Amino acid sequence: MTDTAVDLIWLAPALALLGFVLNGTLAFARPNAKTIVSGIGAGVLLASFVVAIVVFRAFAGLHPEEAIVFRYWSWIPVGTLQVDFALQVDQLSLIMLLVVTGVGSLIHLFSIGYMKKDPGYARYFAYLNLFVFFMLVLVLGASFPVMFVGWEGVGLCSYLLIGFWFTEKTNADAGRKAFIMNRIGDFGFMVAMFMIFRDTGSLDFETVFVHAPTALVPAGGAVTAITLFLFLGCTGKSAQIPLYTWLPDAMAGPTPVSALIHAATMVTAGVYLVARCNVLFAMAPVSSAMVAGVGALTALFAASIALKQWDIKRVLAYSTISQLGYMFLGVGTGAMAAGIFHLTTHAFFKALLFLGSGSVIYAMHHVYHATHSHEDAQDMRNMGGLARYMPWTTALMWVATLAIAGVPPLSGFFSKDEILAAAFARGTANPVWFLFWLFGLAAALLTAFYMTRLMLYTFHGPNRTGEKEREHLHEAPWIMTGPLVVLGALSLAGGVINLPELVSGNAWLHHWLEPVTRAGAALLPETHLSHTAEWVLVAVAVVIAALGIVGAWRLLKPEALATARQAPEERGFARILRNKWYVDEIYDALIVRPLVWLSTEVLWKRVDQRAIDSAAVNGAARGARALGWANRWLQTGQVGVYVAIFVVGVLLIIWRAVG
Amino acid sequence: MILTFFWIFGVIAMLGGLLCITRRNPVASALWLVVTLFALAAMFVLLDAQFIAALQVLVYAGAIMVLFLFVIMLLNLGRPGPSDLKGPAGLAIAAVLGGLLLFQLRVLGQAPPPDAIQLPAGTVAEMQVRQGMVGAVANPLFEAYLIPFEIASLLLLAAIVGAVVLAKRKL
Amino acid sequence: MTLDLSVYSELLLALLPELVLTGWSLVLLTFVAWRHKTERDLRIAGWLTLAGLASTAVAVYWLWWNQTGIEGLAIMVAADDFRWVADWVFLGAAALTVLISFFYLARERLLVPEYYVLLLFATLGAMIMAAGTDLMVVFLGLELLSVAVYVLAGLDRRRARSAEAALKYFLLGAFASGFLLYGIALVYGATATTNFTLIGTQVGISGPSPMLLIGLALLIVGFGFKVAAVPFHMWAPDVYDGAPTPVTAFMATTVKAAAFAALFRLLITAFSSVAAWHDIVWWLAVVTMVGGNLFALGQRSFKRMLAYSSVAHAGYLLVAVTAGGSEGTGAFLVYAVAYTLMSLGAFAVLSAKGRSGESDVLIDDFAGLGSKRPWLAFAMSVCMLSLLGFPGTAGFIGKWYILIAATNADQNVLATILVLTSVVSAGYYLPVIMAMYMKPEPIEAAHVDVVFDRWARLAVTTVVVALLLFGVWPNRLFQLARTAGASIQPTNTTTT
Amino acid sequence: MTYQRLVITALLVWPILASLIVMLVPSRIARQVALTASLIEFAISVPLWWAFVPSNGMQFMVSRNWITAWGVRYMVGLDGISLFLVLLTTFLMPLSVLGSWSYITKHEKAFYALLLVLTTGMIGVFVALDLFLFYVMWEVMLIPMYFIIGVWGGENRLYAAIKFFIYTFFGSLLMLVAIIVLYLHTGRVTGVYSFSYTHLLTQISTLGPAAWWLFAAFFLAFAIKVPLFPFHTWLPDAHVEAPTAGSVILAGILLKMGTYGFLRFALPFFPDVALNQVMQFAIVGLALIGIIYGGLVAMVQPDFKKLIAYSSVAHLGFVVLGIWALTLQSVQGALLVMINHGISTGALFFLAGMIYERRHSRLIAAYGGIARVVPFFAAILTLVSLSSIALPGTNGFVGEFLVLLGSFQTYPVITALATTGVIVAAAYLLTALQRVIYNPLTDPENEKLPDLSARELAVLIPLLVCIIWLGVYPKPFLRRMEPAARQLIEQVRPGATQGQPPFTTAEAPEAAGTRGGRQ
Amino acid sequence: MLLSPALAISAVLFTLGVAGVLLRRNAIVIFMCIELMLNAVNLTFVALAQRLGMGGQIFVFFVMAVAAAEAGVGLAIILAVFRHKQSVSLQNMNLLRD
Repeated sequence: MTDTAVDLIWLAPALALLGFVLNGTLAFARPNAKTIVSGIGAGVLLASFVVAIVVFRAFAGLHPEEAIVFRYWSWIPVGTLQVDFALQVDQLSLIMLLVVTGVGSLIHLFSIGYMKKDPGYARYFAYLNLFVFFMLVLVLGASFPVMFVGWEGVGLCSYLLIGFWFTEKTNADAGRKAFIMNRIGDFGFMVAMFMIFRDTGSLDFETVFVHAPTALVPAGGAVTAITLFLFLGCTGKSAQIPLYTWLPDAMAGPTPVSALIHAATMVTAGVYLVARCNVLFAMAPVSSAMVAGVGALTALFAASIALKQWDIKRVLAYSTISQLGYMFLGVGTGAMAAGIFHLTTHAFFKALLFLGSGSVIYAMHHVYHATHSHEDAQDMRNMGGLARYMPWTTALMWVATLAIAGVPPLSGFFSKDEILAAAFARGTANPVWFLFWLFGLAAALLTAFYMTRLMLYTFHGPNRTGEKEREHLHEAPWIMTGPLVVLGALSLAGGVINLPELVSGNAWLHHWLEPVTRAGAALLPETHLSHTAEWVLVAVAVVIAALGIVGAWRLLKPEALATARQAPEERGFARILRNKWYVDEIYDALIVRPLVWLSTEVLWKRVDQRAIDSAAVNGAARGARALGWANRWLQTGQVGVYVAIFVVGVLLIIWRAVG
Repeated sequence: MILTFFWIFGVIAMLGGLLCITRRNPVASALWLVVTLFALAAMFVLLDAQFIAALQVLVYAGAIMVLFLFVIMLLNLGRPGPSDLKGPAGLAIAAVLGGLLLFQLRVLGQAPPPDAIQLPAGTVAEMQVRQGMVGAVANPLFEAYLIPFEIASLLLLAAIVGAVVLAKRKL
Repeated sequence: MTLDLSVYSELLLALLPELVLTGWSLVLLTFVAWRHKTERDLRIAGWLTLAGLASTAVAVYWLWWNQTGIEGLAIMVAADDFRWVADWVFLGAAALTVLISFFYLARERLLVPEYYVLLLFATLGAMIMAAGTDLMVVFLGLELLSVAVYVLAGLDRRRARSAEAALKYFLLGAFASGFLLYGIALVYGATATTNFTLIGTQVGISGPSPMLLIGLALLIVGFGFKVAAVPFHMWAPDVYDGAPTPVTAFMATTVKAAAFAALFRLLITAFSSVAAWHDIVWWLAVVTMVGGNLFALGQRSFKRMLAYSSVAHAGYLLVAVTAGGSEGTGAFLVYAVAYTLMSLGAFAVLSAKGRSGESDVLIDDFAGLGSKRPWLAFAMSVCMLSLLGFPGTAGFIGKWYILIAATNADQNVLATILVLTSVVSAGYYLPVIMAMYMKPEPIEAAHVDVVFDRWARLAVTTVVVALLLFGVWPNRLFQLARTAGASIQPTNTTTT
Repeated sequence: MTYQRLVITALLVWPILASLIVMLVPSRIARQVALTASLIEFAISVPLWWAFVPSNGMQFMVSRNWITAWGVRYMVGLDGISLFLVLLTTFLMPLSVLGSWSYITKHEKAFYALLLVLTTGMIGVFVALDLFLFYVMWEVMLIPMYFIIGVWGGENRLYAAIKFFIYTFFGSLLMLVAIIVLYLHTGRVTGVYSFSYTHLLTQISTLGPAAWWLFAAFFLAFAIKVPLFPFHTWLPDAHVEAPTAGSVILAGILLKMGTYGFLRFALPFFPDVALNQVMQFAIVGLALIGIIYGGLVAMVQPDFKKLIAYSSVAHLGFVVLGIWALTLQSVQGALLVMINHGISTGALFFLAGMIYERRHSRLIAAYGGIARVVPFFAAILTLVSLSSIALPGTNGFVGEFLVLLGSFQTYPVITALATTGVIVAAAYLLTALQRVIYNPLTDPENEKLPDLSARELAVLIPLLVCIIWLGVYPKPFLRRMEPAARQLIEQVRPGATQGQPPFTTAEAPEAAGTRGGRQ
Repeated sequence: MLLSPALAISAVLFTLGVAGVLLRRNAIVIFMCIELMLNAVNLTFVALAQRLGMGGQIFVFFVMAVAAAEAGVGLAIILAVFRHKQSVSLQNMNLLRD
């Protein structure tokens, strides 16, 4: 107990849980009480956010150097394994807390408008509240198992929300795919936990991180394995190569869900985990390089796919994967603060982008609903020129686009630049990082390009919705636009929380996180970049971003675009990109189908039914019965046969007796 | 001399047995069996069992075999039945199994009882001289073997009852 | 009370049960000769039989109570606990057979009161076999038993099947007797005696000669035939099938138990120092268990299935024989009690179900009995489970005892084969239960003709109660079996 | 003290009495009587929760002479291992009765009576401390189950029933021989012939090479019951054909008898064999195969009950893994998985039965999209499925986590491979879930399905409560089973729990939020 | 002196009896073959009795009694069967079989 407002930390998840319970009950009892549902749903989140702010202020006032752990009850106490249900308040978890509750609140508000007409309204908010609860458990948990509760819990909510409109098979499939791919990652997380427990005898963050440097050999096999397994967990949750394919499919869920779960919060859990375990990763250079390398590769790879996607949300999804790659590049490099910084700014601008696209989709749906058209409301080829009808959305989306493209002085510029700079700096110690840096740079170019492409096709050029539909196009209601504005402001100015010293900022976030990252940072090689070098890097980044934007503006011709229905098939490389490098197909052919075939044809039908059941079990029974039946050949009723066998018996017995 | 006679009767008995089991006609079989029984009776005499030999002739050859013949005649089976003898397969089986059995029993002719339990030669003959031929059998029968004797009587009674039950006209 | 058998009065005392039973059978015979026309005569004959059995049981009990023993050498007969317990088993089996015969004979119109006379003679033969300590006595007892049972099997001579059964049984039985007799002759030749104890002594002195071994082998063949051990079992299914069901029940229980009783006494007292028979009986037991169980598995006819099952149980009892010693003998007695009860129970229910010899009753013909005749089905289930050796029934206790005896004699392999073949037996006992409870009756009136009079009901009730009682509370039975088992001892060869 | 003395006997005798009562009352009230009886049984068992003193080892002992000739005794008792299995049994029985309420439409009296007899058999197995008694109980429970499957089962019930019976019978009879050999061996060495568990334990070290065969016999009996691959093929048939209550009990309790046997007998009796390198890896390998194989085969099952059946193979694989790893965590985890599996899989079978009653199809393909029609059903099915795939916060997680965590200390590679079982679990159960309650509603027959009734909710809600309770606050369970688990491990591998602080001294703050950590 | 030949002859006779049972189908003839076996045993007994005392001869006496009893019962059974089948050939005894 600290006897300060920090003690109220339990309220944050508890409120979200309360929201889930109430909304869950309402979902059964009064599915149509939308006012109460939205009141509860958004209310608990806002209240959580308030709690978060209060706790943050109180915590900041205490200036603690170590985490404050609240142990509520003993959860799994077995011998040396003592897992308490405990929450941990420290600098890192507070940042996450603020992001989750803050962005979460905005998205809840947006959802009130977006989901207004949905019959599953109460269920939706129940799930959303539950998600926030688990997310808070994830970020606040004071031990690996408690974090794992949140870790899997958010996966569950993601599953439920992706498949929210479950009567479409593709949606339900996408949800399942997300869960199973996450489970692959969770497998890594679990194995990592087992190894951590074996080597350090505990699973509490505090104990583990304190003991790790002594209990584990730096750069040894154990710590490398632990961190690699942890990172496997991250690749699942944060959609990195090779487990990223679920995220684009996850766009099947309602758009606010994509904004909250699949952009701003849940998918960043992996980054959070690496940051949380910075000590372990710092001790395992191979793993760190792996993290950074996979991050950089993913950043580039996903960006390349985003170039040729037509579904507005899919572009954003690949963009998210790509940006997450940046974050991993950052934390893998050891620049924990930079990673978290990018996580935060990304939460702002990507949430904004998703919600903006949500506005667009909402509008398009509205249009198609009004005209009973069955066109795809998310295909950019059906949009175009929306700026005229949706000025607010367009403007805010541009802010976000510039932010993600890394145009100074928007938030994304600072965070991305910091990561790239850190990678470059690490490159001076270990040249492989230069490669990662180059990847990052290339990805930045592509990012600027595909985002401009998205804006261009969606909001500019001629309108392709059709004559009849056009008149129904208009801006979304204020309850939706409002949160956009707030996010726009944050995207614009989010950079202030960590202005680099280069521009005479105080790098607040960097210092704030120091108590958490210090231990890890101490283990990393010292790297230093001269101011000149930094300025050069900044210049390169800016040029790259500009190149991307301008390039897209010049190269792409929205006027020439045909609607989705009429569009011709892509050819050549474009086709490969359009089909996402055929990764899904490859997975399907290499893993899913063989496994199903193995299970059905070999294991079930051959091994189980034929070999074990038919041959061994029933075969034995049948064999015994057949022997019994075979007796018929002897038991013919003919005394002669009986006598003959009798005499044979006599002969045998005499033979045995005399020997 | 005795041995020669013994062998002569033995060969007769064996020949009779062989013919008994190979004659198609049941009556012929029965009569060959009677030959064997007589030969056996003769051997019994040579083995100092004159009373048993007499019984053999009276009971076996006289009563039991007559009963057999009587039934054969009653059932009008006095001519070769079409399927009385089994075919070559049956013959082969019988020959093989019989041969094997004989092969296994061959040791009997070579391994007499241990000397320790054998009475001095001629003891039985001498006892018969002392107690009379019938007495030598009758004395133990009514003393040491009283119980079996009584059981035998019950056995015969049971057989009579059984034969009556099976043969009586109506149930 | 110790008897000197060379004194006539004491000899008579030792033979008191047999004499009582003989007396009763003569009384019965007289009665039958005088009254043999009506069903009522038949019933009276039955009651007289029961009375005879009861008084014999009392006589047995009296001797038992007085702890009768024999002074010196047991010439011709023994007087020990083993005999008394075995006698009770035979008498009980015979009494239960009589109880189920009342309605059966009436239903099948078998107005043959001589049936009871023959039953008494057969029981007498069995008792003589259990008592005999001389091959001569055992042989004559066996023949008495056999002759009576040959006739009983063919009793229903209006049916060709019954007559055929009698013929097969008779021919093969006589054939087997020939081997038994030859065996006796050879043993006599090797030891100069037919008395068990003297044989034991002589064998202990001179050791096994080829003649003795062949004789022993042929003795085992003879007994193996009577107990229906594979490969001498082949008469059993046919004869059981053709004989009237109460007779089958009697054959499966008393005849088998008597042969085993004699075999036990013979092997333990006379041949305990001959190792060869262990090997022979071991193989016989294995083949019998495996064969009996497998062959039963192929049966659809209930009666034939029970016949093969009785073969299998003979195999289990042969395990007890192999185990030998007082444990094996005790196990044999307990199992004999259990087996007698459960086998009789099963045949009794079958006789209620069937018509004209029950040969056509398939296992599936019991379909739906569970709902139409629940008590009958319950009784049958208990019998089946007991035959299977299921806990809670006497069959289980018996099997457990045999297993203990076998394991105690370090016959672990045999014990394992026993339990494995028991698993096979589940494949044919369970379908009976399955048919009764889990299959619907083929037609509505499938079970209307299932009749049982009160005496048969009494018999079945007794069987079921006893099976369950011994299954849960076998202490008393064990005491009897243990003391009885200990009462036959191997001949001490060192003293002479 | 009277309670202590009488409780187990009461638990064993009352169901038998009650079954007689059920047979005597009219058919139409049979189920009410049975429900009351099973609730009474539960009520008798509930005070055990408090009366049980974890540190006291075996308690509530009763020992009476039974078959004096063989030294068989009626000896029963409970420790931290059997306590929960007994409680699970008494807890599931009323639910099973209630769950059969409308499912069983013929011969109700017999059905409920058999259910009660079954209760005695199952509890008997868990409390028996005399191997004769144990064996008797082990077999006795076969018959009621045989009837339950065979009389009230599905189309292929006869085959399933006899397969179930013979499979189990096969294993148990070999165990019977082993028991007797053990008994005679101990008797010969000590001169005291007794089937008492503790007595037999004294001479295990003198067994010599015979231990291998004895172990094999015990192992086979239990492995079939568990069921361990490749002895599992009776399970899908039995599960699929059994009526709801039968499946629930089969999965919930009967399978646990196998793992209980491992814990109670196979390991303590033959530690040297069980811990022999080759043997160890063979068994743990089988458990691993069970986990993966069961999951993969479950994944492609068209029949929902069969899917659950194969999932049981996988779950029980975890239990065996945990038991053989012999760490405090893994053994306690295995015990928890045993309980959890009873609850979760029990609930799954209840749900499968409920939907079957409505639609008369067990095929997954017959459904689809029914979440909208039957929301309660869908919600509960989802929750139970999540518990079954071990989502943290549900009971399933705690058990599996402990098993894997503990086993990892002993067999890192195998455990890591076994952990992939959680992926497979998600794959099969979520696929099935999707195909049942999600996806488009295509079959018009599914449009009018009634949602769960109050009675059905009454069956499921206690299970749901347990799912959450055990998931969030398993400590009361862990506390009670810890000393027993520790003792068992020490028996098999002395010194294995050294360094694991006993429960009582462990730092374990109780009340929520009242104590914070250090600042 | 005569013992060995007697035992050998008796073994041959016994075998002949067994072979006869194997060879024949007529129930009566088979029964006669069994009688042949019994007589072979009798020969053994008598031959042994010469060396081992009267027990063997007594046994032969009982064997004859048994043979007579069996003959009575057996022939009655054969008659009963004949009534049904008009045959005593065992080939026709096929009502009872698996």
